[in-house]
Formats: sequence, structure tokens, C-alpha cells
Amino acid sequence: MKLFQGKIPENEFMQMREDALQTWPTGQDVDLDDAIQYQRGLPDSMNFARKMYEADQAKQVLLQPRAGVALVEEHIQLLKYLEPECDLLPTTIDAYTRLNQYNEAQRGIEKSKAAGQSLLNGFPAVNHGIAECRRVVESLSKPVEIRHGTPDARLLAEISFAAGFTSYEGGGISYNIPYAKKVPLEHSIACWQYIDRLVGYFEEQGVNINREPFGPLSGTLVPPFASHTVALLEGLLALEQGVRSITLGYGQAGNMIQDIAAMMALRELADEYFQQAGYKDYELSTVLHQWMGGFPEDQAKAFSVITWGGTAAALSKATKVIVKTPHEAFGIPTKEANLEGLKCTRQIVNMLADQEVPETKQMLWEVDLIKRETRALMDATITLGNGNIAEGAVRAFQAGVIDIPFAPSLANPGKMMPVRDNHGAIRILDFGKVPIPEDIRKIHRDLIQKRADFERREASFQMVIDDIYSISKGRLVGRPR
Amino acid sequence: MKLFQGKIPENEFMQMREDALQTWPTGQDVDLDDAIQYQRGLPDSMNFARKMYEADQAKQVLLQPRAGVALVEEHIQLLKYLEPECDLLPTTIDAYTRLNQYNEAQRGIEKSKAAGQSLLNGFPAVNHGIAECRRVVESLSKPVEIRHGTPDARLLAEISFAAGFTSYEGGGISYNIPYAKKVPLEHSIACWQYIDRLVGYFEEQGVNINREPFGPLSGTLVPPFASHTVALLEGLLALEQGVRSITLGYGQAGNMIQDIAAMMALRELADEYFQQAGYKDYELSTVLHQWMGGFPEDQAKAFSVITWGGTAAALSKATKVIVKTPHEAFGIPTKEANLEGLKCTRQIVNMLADQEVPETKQMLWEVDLIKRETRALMDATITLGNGNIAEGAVRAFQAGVIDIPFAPSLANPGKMMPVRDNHGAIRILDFGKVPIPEDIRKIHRDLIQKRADFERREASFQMVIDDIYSISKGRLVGRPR
Amino acid sequence: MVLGVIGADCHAVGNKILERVFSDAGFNVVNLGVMVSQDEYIDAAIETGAEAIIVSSLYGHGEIDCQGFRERCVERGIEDIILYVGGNLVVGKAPHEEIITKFKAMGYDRVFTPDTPLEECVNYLKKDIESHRAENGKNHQY
Amino acid sequence: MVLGVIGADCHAVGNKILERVFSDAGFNVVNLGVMVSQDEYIDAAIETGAEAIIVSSLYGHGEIDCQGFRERCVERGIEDIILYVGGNLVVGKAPHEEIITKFKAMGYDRVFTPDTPLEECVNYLKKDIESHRAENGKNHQY
Ligand code: B12
Ligand code: B12
Repeated sequence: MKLFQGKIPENEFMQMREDALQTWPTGQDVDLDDAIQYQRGLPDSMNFARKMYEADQAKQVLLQPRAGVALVEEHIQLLKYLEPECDLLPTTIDAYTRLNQYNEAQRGIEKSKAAGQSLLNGFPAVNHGIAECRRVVESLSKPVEIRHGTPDARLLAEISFAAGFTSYEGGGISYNIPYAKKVPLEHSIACWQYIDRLVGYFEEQGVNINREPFGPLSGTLVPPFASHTVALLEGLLALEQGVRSITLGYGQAGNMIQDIAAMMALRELADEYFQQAGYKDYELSTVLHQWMGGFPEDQAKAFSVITWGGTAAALSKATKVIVKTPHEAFGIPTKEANLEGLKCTRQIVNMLADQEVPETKQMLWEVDLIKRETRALMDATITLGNGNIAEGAVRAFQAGVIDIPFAPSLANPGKMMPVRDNHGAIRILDFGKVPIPEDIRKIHRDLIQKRADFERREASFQMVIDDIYSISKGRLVGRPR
Repeated sequence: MKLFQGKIPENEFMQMREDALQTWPTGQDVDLDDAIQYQRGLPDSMNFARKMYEADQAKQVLLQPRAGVALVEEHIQLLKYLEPECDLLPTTIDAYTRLNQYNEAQRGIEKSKAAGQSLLNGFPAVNHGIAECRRVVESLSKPVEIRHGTPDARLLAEISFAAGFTSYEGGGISYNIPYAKKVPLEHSIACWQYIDRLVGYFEEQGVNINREPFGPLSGTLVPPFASHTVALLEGLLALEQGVRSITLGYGQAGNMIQDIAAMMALRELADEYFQQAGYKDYELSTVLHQWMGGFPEDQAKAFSVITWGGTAAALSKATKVIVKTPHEAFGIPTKEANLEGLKCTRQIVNMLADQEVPETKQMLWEVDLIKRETRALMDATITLGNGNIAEGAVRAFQAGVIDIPFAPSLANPGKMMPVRDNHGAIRILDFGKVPIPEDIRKIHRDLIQKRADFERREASFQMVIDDIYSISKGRLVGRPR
Repeated sequence: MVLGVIGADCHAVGNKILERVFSDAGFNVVNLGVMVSQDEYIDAAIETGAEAIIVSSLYGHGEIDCQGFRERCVERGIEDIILYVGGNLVVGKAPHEEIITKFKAMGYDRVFTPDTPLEECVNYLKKDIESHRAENGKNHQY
Repeated sequence: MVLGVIGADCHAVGNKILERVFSDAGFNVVNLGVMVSQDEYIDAAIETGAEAIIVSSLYGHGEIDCQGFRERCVERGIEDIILYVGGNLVVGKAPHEEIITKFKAMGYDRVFTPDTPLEECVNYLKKDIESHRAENGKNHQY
């Protein structure tokens, strides 16, 4: 796959589809006309894009869990069990499918059948194929999204949309950098141009499909400007291929002011860059992920972290919140634990539904800071791309302009090092080659120095390690022990 | 008992003690010199007043559970189990002891022994007597407070202080109005003048004992000005008798801004009234009670409410927070559930320890409103007392100047009716005879009207009922169903 | 009907709501409020000729306070009166069935945990009073 | 020692910390990062003459990915190598003992859940390497 400039022409696209559908036998069953027919037959209440739009208009916060198991029947039971307590349903895909290892996934299915319990960490939708996936969708009455982490998710997308799923998480950057090691960025971005084009095709036929770039990336001390840059680039790439319903995401960092400011900045920056690029006809919504880093093992403490995530979502008026569970630190949650996460979140989101956080100087300062930082990265990327966003993104990673903390991909520079300031907001200890202007660097340096002074130690990698563990050990700022 | 004006003279006080100690055989064992000796022998780390002072200076939030069971051995086990996860320990007294029904308490002890489990809802300290109570204190290494709800708690106080407990919750108003039906206010206030005088005596001997008026009252939609007025009056009454370490309390209402503002106002009003009355040498601290009204039955939801209480405590920098448990809606918690409440609270309090809420116009407006309201009640009460706070308090209740929502006491006017506004802050639907000035009444009326308009219904008692149930049913504002 | 919270229990909020709900449902409610002794209920029932006594207990001592209530009614000559009890009846968290069995054994006609919708109780009471009246009609030939 | 996250697992954070902790403890760490196959570990171990292979698995497929590792080591001629495994080894929440038994049966010398303090693991490894050296000294008479 190679990068495209602008919307992929239909005939070229249709040729590419032939190849993609070959990669596993179930791909043969995809028929685009049938898929569109099927999608048109679904009620509006099961359309993810519609639901997100309405919630955004009503300033509601919708709840969505993560959930996926190996076998269809079990998966249906799981989703039906969660359905009453959530607004949007997920189908989380297993890690083999994410890497297109459909043979391993098949082994996982067999072993799970034999063991009488799921041995996969998600639902292998490609292996199950369209008919089985439609069974899932038809068992439910709320919109269902495919959530995964797949660099090359073309076949999965084809099968998902044909099966009636109406939202698709991911992006060429956000589903590569944190999820893969050796996949070239050109390849994953091109694959996702294909997927966005597929969504664009459905949109052309009047079928709305929601797209959601994956906001939290590595989930570990990611500063807002880094994830916002990726979200904006993937948003632009999606709109370019004809996507209309776009949900930009952010993973809670833990400091209330920074989190609310980040959500405000994200929305404003999106409108700024999308409109600047000439897009008008898009439906923007946002998603906040409850704390995505290491969780405390104690369940009572986990509930506290979950509630704090719900608080951030409610106070920042996110369109939806992705909910964690009290089993997070251990393993794939039981359905009961999953439901508990939803109930806990529902309670706080509802208790805060009628409350408002007044804008303060500090908040607006933080919004402005995040915007200036993000613009620095965005503008450098756009310049590098010379009019081609996809090219720009690839070159930005090569040049170290974008750098995601703790990401495994070899395409990631891995030089930038984040650390919390004395109030727990994420700042940058080492910028690597990220082109943040000097006046802003000084702000970061000073804020980190305040913490160093307070803790009477140097800001160093040890401080970063302490921050990685901090929430799981019961704090926000990783103070020396 | 009749009301005193000013500090009770020592000789008169000593005579009164004779009577009080007669009311149950274990009273005979109280020897004041021995008690002071014993208290002096306890390490500073077990002194409640010291711990509160230090936390206040360091702006720390301390955690305290509620806990008490019928039998000594069991009670020790319970407190030892909770000790590692809290900073301050409680000993919650059973309801018979609270009403001086020591015979019933004795029956409860016997029945509990027979049943092999506690059939009392607290620890009957009077019946157990000094030696047994000392066994409790000596088994622990953190300060322990007696928490109860006793209109006439003289004997309990004598035994508690002799046994080494170093803090005592309650007051002549706050332990009558919400806890009793027919006890005259004159009587309970006089009893608590005695108790405060006893604490004053210990203070004269250099032994610090912390006093904590019970802030939340009926725990149900109590507006800050009502509980603040009671807190200030009981604070003044306590200081009058020689108390030095005083902790004023407030029960979380649920609206973030109102709660933080209430805690700010409480501290400022206390300094204002205490200093105006000529007191300088007191140690003021504050306590926030996590939501004291009806809890959701679902435990995941209860954790959410608990976390929100921890949030309010942390953001308002309360000196301590009284922690609820996930069993709240059902019954006295198991020790495991109690520990879970603490762990959940610890996590949020720690995660917020380094965060600050900037003061906003809205917050300061709310602080000012609460202050003006409270001053209206305080000034009317002081005027009614004509220089005698105790008299003033009694007359204020008679005149309807002070009125506590949903309190069972016949001494309570019961005319004032609270309701939430459209953001969930507690406002007043019907002021009864409470002397809030007309300009402030208009503010309440307008705010309530906004909610009525939003809900397209009249503000009425049905709205109040909906608010009573709201948090237990999963919201803050009781919207029509 | 007579309503109240038994024993040394001061929980007043639920009581105020119960008063309201039963009144709205057309019952003639004599509300004794909180901290009501067994004899106070019975006195009020006899004075007003009530057909039912509705006991609440929230604070955990329900098991102790509620014992012997039926026997006391028998002694005082209102053995037939409908006796309901509800609230947080025991100390701690126990299975609903266990609580219901325990209090039915004490002679309460119906036992309610806090999560029962109040309309349900209202309907039961209407039904029970009707069938009671019918029965009494038969037995005592008024 | 050779370090890495096995299979299709992308969890990179713990791996970076393990590298740091073992290096600080004086080990010579060859870190293969995430997504490492059994043969990649073994290749690296043979190339560098490593005395131990430290396997992480976080993502839940540990049970599938880790099977047959010891057998593969035997095949490739490093049957004696110390094999540790740790992380969120199975799908879901299972009792620690169960997990440990399962992975010990697969031939891992020690099995760690995420809550083990890393110092403990470092100490075990030092001990195991020593006794290994001693044994090897005895058996093979180097
Ligand atoms: C951050 C995170 C992610 C990030 C990872 C970013 C990155 N590239 O690193 C993202 C969002 C990308 C992600 C993706 C996925 N994740 Co994830 N993730 C987490 C999370 C929240 C934190 C992990 C972390 O960084 N912890 C901090 C580090 C310091 O701790 P650690 O990783 O546990 O490592 C320590 C210990 O385990 C131990 N240790 C590890 N190995 C060894 C070896 C030895 C010998 C010893 C002694 C110790 C040891 O020491 C390490 C350092 O202290 C955990 C849950 C949690 N722990 O709270 C889930 C979790 C690990 N993920 C999980 C899953 C399932 C996935 C996905 C498959 C998605 C899904 N279905 O939900 C994908 C994986 C796709 C893939 N190909 O791997 C599951 C695993 C389930 C299971 N085992 O049953 C977890 C437990 C969450 C859950 N409860 O469902 N995840
Ligand atoms: C507010 C409150 C208080 C306030 C009460 C203020 C007042 N005077 O009313 C204060 C702070 C003073 C207080 C004090 C105490 N409380 Co209290 N309190 C509560 C709390 C949080 C809410 C109660 C409430 O108002 N709920 C709202 C109303 C609308 O609901 P309700 O009371 O449950 O009533 C409804 C139902 O129960 C039902 N119902 C009740 N009776 C009947 C009868 C029938 C026939 C039917 C059909 C239905 C029915 O209908 C009612 C209306 O919907 C509850 C826990 C909870 N529920 O969350 C604890 C609770 C009731 N209290 C409890 C205790 C133990 C006490 C104390 C002894 C202190 C202590 N040791 O902790 C003292 C009591 C002293 C005394 N003498 O009574 C325990 C009872 C424990 C148990 N049963 O095992 C509870 C459950 C808390 C707990 N988990 O520990 N309390």
C-alpha cells in the first residue's frame, strides 16, 4: 500500500478492494450493494453516527464499555448483559486479528470452544464472518462500534460495515504507533485511507458510519498536544476520504484543569483545522477515555479512578466516555465487573449532569497553551507534507516532530519524555526533536522545576517511572517514596 | 439541667458531676485525677487534637470511618482491621446508649454474646466501663473519637475521657434535633455545656481533647446556612466552657461549587464569630461528611457517591473526611465494606492532593451568599439570647429562626422546606419563619423557578420528595420521572 | 391506619414520605412519627379504630424492638389487626428472604425491604384490608 | 539475560521499566522489546550466551504464546537456560496459585504476577544464576 493524495478515485478504490477481500476466506462474502442495503435497513436508533450527533446537540455524555470474547454466542450474551447500563455498545477485537494473524485467531476460537471459556482477548470478527457478525448486531438494539488496534484493518472494516456495525475506531497513526512494532507508518496510513474511503463510499450512498481516531495512544503520560496532533491529522485524513461523522478522543491525564482544558482545546482546534482545510459538512463529537494507564489492583481504589474518569468526562462535556472496570489491573473483566464500571460511571455522570465548571483564568491559560503547542506540531507537519497530510504525518515521525511517549513502534522517535508537574499536569522533561517554541519550553521547565524543588530531587527518569506507577499506587504525582 | 451563662464555675461543676456519675454503675469508676494521669500518659500520636492541628497546618485531608459493634473483643478487631487504611479512628455508640437506655444496651450485649454476632448498631461504651474501654484505646495506635448522637451524653463523656478517647462528637443542638423527639433543647444544651466544661477542665490540666459539633444534622437537603448556624453556635458554646480544639462540620450537599463554597464560608464565619466573641486561643479545623442522605443500593454506584464525597473533601481542603461504605443503603457495614470505603476515598483524596480549584466569581458569590444567610440567622439568634448564646439558641428554635429540614425533634419548627435548584445546589422553597432577608429570598425563588421552568412543573413537595430520593436513584437533581 | 418508626429510632425522612404516600392513596393516616413504643402504636390503633399498623425500623435494632408486637396486640385485644413492617430491619446486610422469614415468624403480615416500590405496599394494604373486612364480615356477622 | 514481551503483545511500558531495573541491578540486559517470538528470544540467547530469558506477557494470550517455549529451548540446545515469565498471564482474573502452577508446568522456573515487587525478581534471578553456575560447574566440570 502507498499513500494517497486526496480522495481515492472510485475505480482505483474498487480494484484495491479486490485484493483486500482475498486475505481471508470470509472476505469473499462481502458484497457492497448488499452491505448498503443491510445498513439502510437498520433503524436510526442503531446508527452510531446519529446517536453521537444527537448526544452532542443535547450535550449529553454517553457511556460505552469495552467488551469482546472469542465465541459468537458468548459475545452476544455479554453485550446483552451490558446493554441496559450503557448507551453505545462495543465489539472489542482480539489481538491476533489486530495483527491479521487469522490462523492464530482460528486456533484461539477452537481452543476456546474446547476450554469452554474465552482464551482470546477479544472477538475475532473476521474469522466469524458477515453472517455471524450480523447475528451479533441483530441481537442488540443499540449502536455497536468495532474497537481494536489494527494497523491494517481493511478486511475487518469491510466485514464490519457489511455486518451492520456503524462505528469504527482507529487510524493510520493511532492504531500503529502504540499497537505495532515493525509496521511502516506509510503502510498503516494507506490502509486507513482505504478504510476512510470505504466509509466515504457508504456516506455517498446515504449510510452514516461514525469514525473515531484512537485518542489515548500509549495511555501513559501522553501530553494533550501529542495526542491532539494525531487526532487532528487522522481527522483531516478521514474527512479527505469522505467521512462525515468524526469523534476525536483524549485519554484522561488525571489533573482536572488540564483534562477539561484539553477537551475544550480539542474541539476548538478541530473546528479550526477542519474549516481551514475547507470542510464544513462534518459532525464533530468528542470522547474521553477514563484513565488508560496502569490501574490500582484494589477494586475499591479502581472504582475511585473510574469515578474520577467519569468526573472528567462529565465536567468537560465529552460526547461519550469509554469506561474502565474494577478488574482493569488483572485481566479481561468478567461481565459483572464490566457492568459495575458502567454503573459507577453512570452515577457520577448523572450526578454531574446538571453542574457546570465555570471557566477560570487558569483553565483558559491551559487551553491556550495546549492550542499553541498543538499548532506548533500541526503546522510543522503540514509544512513537511507540502500539501499532503499523509506524507506530512510520515515525515513528522521521521523528523521527530511527533513523538509518542512509551510507544513500541520503531517508527516512533521515542525521544520525548513526559513527567508530571507539581499539580499532576503532564509536562515535558525532554522534548526530543518536537518543535515546541522556546517560550513554551521554558514554561514546562519552570513547572517541572517547581516539582523538583518541592520533592528535593532532580527531575530525572526516576521521576518519570514514579509517575508511571503513581495512579496504580494510589496518587497522581509520583512522589519519592 | 438548666442553661448556664458563661463558663460553669468549678465547684458547681464538680457537684453536678456527682449526679451524672450516679446514672449507671460504671460511672462510679470515674476518677478525674486518674483520668488526667491516664490521658497524660498517652503518646501525642494518639491525641486527636494534636493530629487535627497538624493536619490543618499541613493542609492534609485525614480519613475517618464510622465503626462500632456490641462486644469489646469484636470492636477491637474491627478497629485494628480499619486502622492501616485510616488516619483517625472512631468508636460509634449504639442507639440505646444514645438515649441513656443502659438496660436495653445491656440486653443487647447479652443477646449479641448469645447470637455470636453484634445485634447492636454501635459500641455501648457506658455499659462496658472504663477498664474495658481502655483496652480498646490501648489496642490501637491512632487517635480515637467517640461518635454518637446522644442528647444527654454526660456519663458517656466522663467514661470516654477517663478511658483515653481524645475526641468527642456532638453538641446540644446537633445531637438533639436530628436524633431525639421529646428531649427539650434546654436540657440537651445544658448537658453539652457540662460536657464542654469537662473538656475545658481537661484543657486546664494540659490535656487536649478535640470537640466536633455534628455538622450534617438530618443529612437530608440541609442548606449550608442552617448547619453552619448550628455549628457556629455550638462552637461558641464549646469555647465558652474552655474547649480549645474545635472541628466544625458540614455534610456534602452534592453540588461541587456549593460544597466548596460552604467549606470556605464555614471556616471564615467561624473565625469571624469566634474572634468577635473574644476567643483567640482556639484551634479550628473542619470536617466534611460524604453524602449523608439516602445511598444507592448498588455498590458500584455507592462507590461513585463515596468518591464524589472524597472529591468534595479534597477540593475544599477539609481537615478530615468522614467516610461512607458501599453497604450504606443496607445496614451496618461489614469490616470489609468499611475498609473498601476507606480505600476508595484514600485513592481520590490522594489523586487530588496536589490539585487546586481556582477561585471563581461563581464560587465567591456562593461563599458570600452563604455568609449573608448564616449571619442573618446568627445575628437574630444572638439578639434573642441577649448576650446568652445558649438561651438564644433555644429561643431561635422556638421562634422558627433556626429550622432543620426533616428533623424529628418536637423542638424543631419543621416549616422550612429545601429543594435543589437546576444545578443541584440546595435552596429554600419555603422559608417558614427563618429570617432570611427579602433580597436573598428572591435569589432562591428565582433559582428554583429556573428549575421549575426547565422541568415544566411547579416547585412543590413532590419536587422535594424527588430530591430526597435523587442520589439513591442515581442523580443529583430529582427530575420528574 | 397507624404509622410510626419503632423503638429508639430517629430516622424521620422515610416516615414523612410514607405518611404522604398513604394519605395520597386515600388512607386515613395517624402518623406517630419516630421513636414509637409498641404500646403507643396500640393505644393509637384502639383510639382511632385503625385497621392496620405500619411499623418502620431503620436503625438496626428492629429485631429487638419488633419482637412480641403481635403478642402485645393479642393481649390488648386487637389480635386481628393487620401488621406491616418495613425498613432496614436488621443489623448489617442480610439476604431478603432471611429477613422476611424472621419477621413473618414474629407475626407480621407483610415484611418490606427498603427497595420495595411503595405503590406495591399500598396495593397490598388495600387488598389485605378488603379481605380482612370480608372475613370479619363472615366471622363476626356485623 | 534476554528480555522481551512475547507474541503479538504490544504493551511496552512495563518492558521499558524492567530493562531499567535489571540494568540498574547489574545485569547485562538484551532487550528485544515487544512482539517477540520464541525463536527470536532463543536466537538472542544463543548469540549472546545469555544465562536467562525473561518473558513478559500482558495482553491475555500468554497461555497460548508461552506454550512449548521450554521444549523449543531443548530443541535448540539451551535446555538449561533459566526461564522466567511474568505479567497479566491469562485472560481474565484468576487465582495467583492457579496461574503459577499452570506456567510452572510449562517449564518456566519462576512465574510472577504484576503485583510482585521487582526487587524480589531481581534477587531470585541473582540466586538462580549463582546456583545454576555452581551446578553447571559440578555437572559439566568446566
Ligand atoms: C496501557 C495499556 C494498554 C496500552 C499499551 C500501550 C503500550 N504500547 O504500551 C494500549 C491502550 C495500547 C493497550 C492495548 C491493549 N491492551 Co492493554 N493495558 C494497558 C494497561 C492499562 C496498563 C499497562 C501498563 O502499561 N502498566 C504499567 C506497567 C509499568 O505495568 P505492567 O505492564 O503490568 O508491567 C509490570 C508487571 O506486569 C511486571 N511484569 C511484566 N512482565 C514481567 C516479567 C517478570 C519476570 C516479572 C518479574 C515482572 C513482570 O513488571 C512490570 C513493570 O512493573 C493494562 C491494565 C493495567 N495494568 O492497569 C491493560 C491490559 C494489560 N491490556 C489488556 C488488553 C486485553 C489489551 C488489548 C488486547 C485490548 C483489549 N482487548 O482490551 C490491547 C493489546 C493489543 C496487543 N497487540 O497487545 C488487558 C490484558 C488482559 C488479560 N491479561 O486478561 C489489560 C490487563 C487490561 C484489562 N484488564 O483488560 N493496553
Ligand atoms: C439520613 C440517615 C441518618 C440521619 C437521620 C436523620 C433523621 N432524623 O431522619 C442521621 C444522621 C441522624 C442518622 C442517624 C443514625 N443512623 Co442513619 N441513616 C441515614 C441514611 C443515610 C438515610 C436514611 C434516609 O433518610 N433515607 C431516605 C428515606 C426516604 O428512605 P428510608 O429511610 O429507607 O425509608 C424508606 C424505606 O425504608 C421504606 N420503608 C421504611 N419503613 C417502611 C415500612 C413499610 C411497611 C414499607 C412498605 C416501607 C418502609 O420506605 C421509606 C420511604 O421510601 C441511612 C442509609 C441509607 N438508606 O442510605 C442510614 C441508616 C438507616 N442509619 C443507620 C444507623 C445505624 C444510624 C445510627 C444508629 C448511627 C450509626 N450507628 O451509624 C443513628 C440512629 C440513632 C437513632 N436513635 O436512631 C443504619 C441502619 C443500620 C442497620 N439497619 O443495620 C443505616 C442503614 C446506615 C448504615 N448502613 O449503617 N441516620
